Amino acid sequence: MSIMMGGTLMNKAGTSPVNIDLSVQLGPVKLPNPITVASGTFGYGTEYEDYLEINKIGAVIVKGTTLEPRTGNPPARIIETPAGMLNAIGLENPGIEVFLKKHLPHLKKNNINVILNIAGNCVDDYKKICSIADGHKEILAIELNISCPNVAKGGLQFGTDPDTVEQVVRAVKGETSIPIIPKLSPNVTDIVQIAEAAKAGGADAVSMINTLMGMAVDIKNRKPVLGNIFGGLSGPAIKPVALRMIYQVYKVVDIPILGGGGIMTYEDALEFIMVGATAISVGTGLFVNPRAPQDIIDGLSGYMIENDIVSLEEIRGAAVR
Amino acid sequence: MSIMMGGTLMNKAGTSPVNIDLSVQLGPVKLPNPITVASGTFGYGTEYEDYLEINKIGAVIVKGTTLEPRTGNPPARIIETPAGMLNAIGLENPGIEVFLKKHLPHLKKNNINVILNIAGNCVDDYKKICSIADGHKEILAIELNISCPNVAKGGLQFGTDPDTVEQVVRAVKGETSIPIIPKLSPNVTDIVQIAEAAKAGGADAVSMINTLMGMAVDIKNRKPVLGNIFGGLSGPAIKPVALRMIYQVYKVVDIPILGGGGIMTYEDALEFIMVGATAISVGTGLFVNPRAPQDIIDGLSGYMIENDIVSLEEIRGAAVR
Amino acid sequence: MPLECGLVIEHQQVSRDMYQIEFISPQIAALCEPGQFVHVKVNASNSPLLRRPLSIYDADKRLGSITLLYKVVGEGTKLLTRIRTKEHIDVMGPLGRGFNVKPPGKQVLMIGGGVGIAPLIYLARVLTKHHYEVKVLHGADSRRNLVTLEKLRSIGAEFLPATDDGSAGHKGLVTELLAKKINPEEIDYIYTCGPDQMMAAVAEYAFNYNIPGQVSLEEHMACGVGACLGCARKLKSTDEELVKICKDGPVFDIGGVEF
Amino acid sequence: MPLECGLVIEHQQVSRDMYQIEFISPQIAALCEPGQFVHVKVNASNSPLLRRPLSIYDADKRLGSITLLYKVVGEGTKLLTRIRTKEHIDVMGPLGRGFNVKPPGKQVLMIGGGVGIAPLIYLARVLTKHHYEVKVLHGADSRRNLVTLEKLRSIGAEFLPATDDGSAGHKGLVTELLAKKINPEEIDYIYTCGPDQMMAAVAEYAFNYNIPGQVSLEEHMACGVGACLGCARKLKSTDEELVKICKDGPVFDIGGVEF
Ligand SMILES: Cc1cc2nc3c(=O)[nH]c(=O)nc-3n(C[C@H](O)[C@H](O)[C@H](O)COP(=O)(O)OP(=O)(O)OC[C@H]3O[C@@H](n4cnc5c(N)ncnc54)[C@H](O)[C@@H]3O)c2cc1C
Ligand SMILES: Cc1cc2nc3c(=O)[nH]c(=O)nc-3n(C[C@H](O)[C@H](O)[C@H](O)COP(=O)(O)OP(=O)(O)OC[C@H]3O[C@@H](n4cnc5c(N)ncnc54)[C@H](O)[C@@H]3O)c2cc1C
Ligand SMILES: Cc1cc2nc3c(=O)[nH]c(=O)nc-3n(C[C@H](O)[C@H](O)[C@H](O)COP(=O)(O)O)c2cc1C
Ligand SMILES: Cc1cc2nc3c(=O)[nH]c(=O)nc-3n(C[C@H](O)[C@H](O)[C@H](O)COP(=O)(O)O)c2cc1C
Ligand code: FES
Ligand code: FES
Repeated sequence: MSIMMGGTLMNKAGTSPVNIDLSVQLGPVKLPNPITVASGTFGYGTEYEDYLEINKIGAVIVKGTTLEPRTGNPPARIIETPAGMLNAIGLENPGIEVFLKKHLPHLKKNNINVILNIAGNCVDDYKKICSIADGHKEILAIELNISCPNVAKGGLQFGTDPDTVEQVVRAVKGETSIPIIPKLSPNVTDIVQIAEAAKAGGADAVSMINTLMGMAVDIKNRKPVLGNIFGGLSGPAIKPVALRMIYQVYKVVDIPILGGGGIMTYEDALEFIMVGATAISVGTGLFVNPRAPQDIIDGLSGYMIENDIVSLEEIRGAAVR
Repeated sequence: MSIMMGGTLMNKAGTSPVNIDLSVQLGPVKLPNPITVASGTFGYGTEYEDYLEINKIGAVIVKGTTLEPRTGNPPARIIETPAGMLNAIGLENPGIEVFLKKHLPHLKKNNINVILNIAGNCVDDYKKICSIADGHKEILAIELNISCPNVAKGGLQFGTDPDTVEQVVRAVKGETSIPIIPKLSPNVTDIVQIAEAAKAGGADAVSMINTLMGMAVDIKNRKPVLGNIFGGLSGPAIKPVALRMIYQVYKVVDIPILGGGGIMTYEDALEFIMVGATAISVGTGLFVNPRAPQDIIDGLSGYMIENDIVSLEEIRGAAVR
Repeated sequence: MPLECGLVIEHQQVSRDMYQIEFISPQIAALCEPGQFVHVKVNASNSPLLRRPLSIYDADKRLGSITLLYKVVGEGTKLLTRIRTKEHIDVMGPLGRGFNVKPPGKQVLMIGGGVGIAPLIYLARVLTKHHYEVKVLHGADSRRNLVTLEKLRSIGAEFLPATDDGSAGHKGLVTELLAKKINPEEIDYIYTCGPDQMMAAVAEYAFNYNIPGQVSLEEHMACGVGACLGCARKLKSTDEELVKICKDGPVFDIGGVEF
Repeated sequence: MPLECGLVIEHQQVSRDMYQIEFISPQIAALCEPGQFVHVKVNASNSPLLRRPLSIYDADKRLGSITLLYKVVGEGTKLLTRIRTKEHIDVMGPLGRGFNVKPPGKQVLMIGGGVGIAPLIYLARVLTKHHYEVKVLHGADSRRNLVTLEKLRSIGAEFLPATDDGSAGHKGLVTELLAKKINPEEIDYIYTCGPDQMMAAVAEYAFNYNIPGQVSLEEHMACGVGACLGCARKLKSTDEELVKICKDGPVFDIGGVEF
């Protein structure tokens, strides 16, 4: 780590520190730092107010929002697994109108960078939500959840077929000038093909990865633990898969990547940046350490100072060959 | 757990215990108990002789064997990950001829149930190995590794495309009367489709899951940790994914399943049986507890006695609805 | 709510599988109310990953300390036993909505099942201080697990145990004890925490005798702060939307819960 | 090789980040030889998952005990520090092929870098017992980490330290000490264990003066018994096939290793 000397951080050589710049450019979206909080793990930003200065986070990706309100799946909705957890929340949310009227103004009042995450049952849903959201320039970008494994209709279908991915991205691009970031499902044979389709459809960046589809069995009752049977696996357990997929996409597809999956520490964040992520997201990690986003920002800053790195551009994709 | 009373295990009610039968019928293959050790984690059976009575294990699935000897991938070949590990051994093995001449006789002398695991670069390789192995009636079954993610040629291609899966299975069925168990890759969009293809090709059972493809980054050196860049993720981390895929296949495809992925304890084994596995395999679990196969056999026996279960048939698939 | 590294000043085994841990956590102690819980990281590793919710068993606002009473049931609680005095424990809290500490009337009844007794102890302390008459019924498997006796005595609450094996108090269910020993006329308010089955019986009792009260519920949790929507449960009152135990509870009106 | 639950009889911090742990493990102690290692499960949870290889630092065959000397470098070794005396430690071993305990000649030199000194101590004990004259050079960052001094004294080996900060012995690299203080004519056999760079220098020295010897190598391990083929490394001798450190080593001929 970097050394504190008379109040200033010093680099390894002990010479005067560089002026680090944590800001990143995720396609058309400029973020003050690369740390975002993942959709569905941070509510609408108020729940963690006691633990974080939320406007210091690169961006808050709000929970998955649909056209109409949804009540979500029956319990049990979560279960811990080795170094991870399964969730089957089922997109419980108040709908896009309530979000825009109630939550967005609160977020903006507090100077929070907002990325809206949306989900739908069909292309038309996505289009409608985007056209409703359009004009709200306070929304930095729209993350398109085409990969939620929990909803019977929509969900997996969109994220696993390249043609549909291209089609839905193109459709929403026609509805709004807000940058579009499709969130890719890892439950596919060829992630590169999907990323290429997203790009072809006009995506401004891609977000990856969403959860791996999994399940757990309650051996006492001899039935699935989750009310929904299947759930999404997140947390450190999936980090190796996330890194691999980002590596594959970064190597071949020329599109900025918002990377995540199991990030807990700044060292994890560095792994993601070195395989090509421009920004990163913390999800499950928040449940363990609600201060993780700030800790990661601080850790990255220290790392950059210590290693004389001015901009993360210098190490982005460094491990990809 | 069951209670010991005067030397006999008792069931919950304290009445006299049932006569449990651990044997299972994996398609045409009868095993004395459902516990196997996974390919590549148990060598050719000699390495664990100090820890286990190896002929008590349902079957030993020997390490991946190819037509010609292979030296495998450059180091580093393994790295620990949260609740799992990545391996990129690259199928180091002495080739089928040496296996048949040197290892098989030793295994049979010790009354060990042997399942041969094979891998190839092309359909022809698989055919040749099978025709060489044919006639060796000591081989209970051949597990067809069509899912190894570590070898540039062969590997992923076979396991991810349904047509190729069907073709390779049909091809090897023509070469040998030894039962064929294709080992499915989890790195696919639709595992059910692959299992159906395997069945259509004439598979006697399917083995699932092989490792998830993943990677890790050495942030000090800014490069991938593994010499092969990508490796296979195994261990408890992947258990939720394995259970989900087995559930999906069991529900739809009428074929016996040899299940595995992250099994460490008999409780884990029960989860796999309850989503439909006929037999199960322990791989990475061995590295943590070399006595795991015996511990699982004992645990299952105790569970059956305690719950008045005569045959595992009674709970197989119990959680699938 | 604070996230604190509490200095452990006492950690002892109080019965075969129950432990009591006290740590200095001035911010949490200053804010906490009976019925609230803390969210505890039991170890520094990735497995088990999630925090564990544990009720505030007692709090000393002067000293700035929190005490928890927990039962070892799985890997997480087992690992928790390994934290030693003078080490630190990573806790978030106080979380959730606690009990009504200004119940109507004067005479309150608390019914705890197993380790469900935990949140009732701090509640009993606060209510006796506010001059309520507190009766506590506690159901346990055996006398060894009636670990709160001393505390309740010092608090000045009346204590009536029931044990499965009859080693202390009534032999049998605590709800039988309730039916046998308690005059519903003399009870103004009921609090209960324990297994769902027991709470269901208590809720029925409260309904039959028209006594108001509260229950404390449990559900698996991830965030503990209402962000993940994981700890959902259906109440009678809510039409569709599920309540979140961590944020809307864990304490709910006794009449509103579906068991 | 046995899998034992060893009773820990001593576990102490011997410097800022070095610990020494002794446990009763009669089966392993009965079989072990210098240079072999044990494979240790540092915790009961799934993370960290794999065992950790640690050299046998000392063994008392009469008492049936094994002693390890380890440096805290990551999560696993950190968790290991939490095992207390009277608790048990889950170990497999002894594993691997140890040092040649019948080297030619009479005068042997051991060169350890950092915690690489560990396997050399038990070796020194055995060789002095067999009447070899043993000289041990140890390179450490500072005097605090020269933790084997007492043991070597009691064993009767000559000890020459080098420290980065000059707080004891030669200030600088242990390989400088080697060049300065050792007369190669007087050395019949060399053993070395430590960072690759150091061992590479020692191997060059051995080559230049034509002294036979052995090195102990490290590689990440999963099984520890030769089953997973994970701990592979290329030697000069092997054309194509890679050796497995856990089974073919960890000790190899000093001339055969590619650094
Ligand atoms: C608001 C609240 C207050 C609680 N107060 C106490 C208390 O004061 N004393 C006490 O002993 N126990 C209390 N519990 C229960 C306690 O949280 C569980 O016993 C504990 O989480 C079990 O963890 P484990 O790792 O030992 O068990 P495991 O079964 O291995 O845990 C696996 C997962 O299930 C969750 N889990 C298991 N049982 C429960 C449960 N009953 N409730 C919620 N999550 C569970 C764990 O948190 C973990 O995520 C409380 C639960 C809640 C929700
Ligand atoms: C044969 C052999 C003997 C050893 N003897 C000793 C000894 O006596 N004393 C001692 O302090 N250390 C010894 N080591 C090194 C020791 O195994 C590692 O320091 C330890 O595994 C680190 O674990 P960790 O969880 O603290 O570190 P982490 O870096 O968190 O471990 C992550 C993973 O990398 C592996 N790993 C990390 N460093 C090494 C390493 N140097 N060698 C092998 N695997 C590593 C771990 O086992 C684990 O799988 C020996 C290694 C080998 C191969
Ligand atoms: C409780 C929970 C709820 C989630 N809800 C959503 C959601 O509504 N929309 C979405 O796109 N992703 C959702 N996710 C996925 C996360 O945003 C993230 O992509 C995933 O958890 C992997 O990152 P992590 O390992 O850091 O959590 C959810 C994840 C969790 C754990
Ligand atoms: C070190 C190692 C080597 C492996 N080699 C092979 C192999 O040669 N052929 C094969 O089909 N699977 C191989 N596998 C995959 C395992 O057989 C098993 O399918 C996988 O590890 C998942 O199970 P587990 O979590 O119990 O280990 C290997 C796994 C490991 C960890
Ligand atoms: S635990 Fe996350 S909402 Fe309750
Ligand atoms: S660690 Fe498995 S072969 Fe060496």
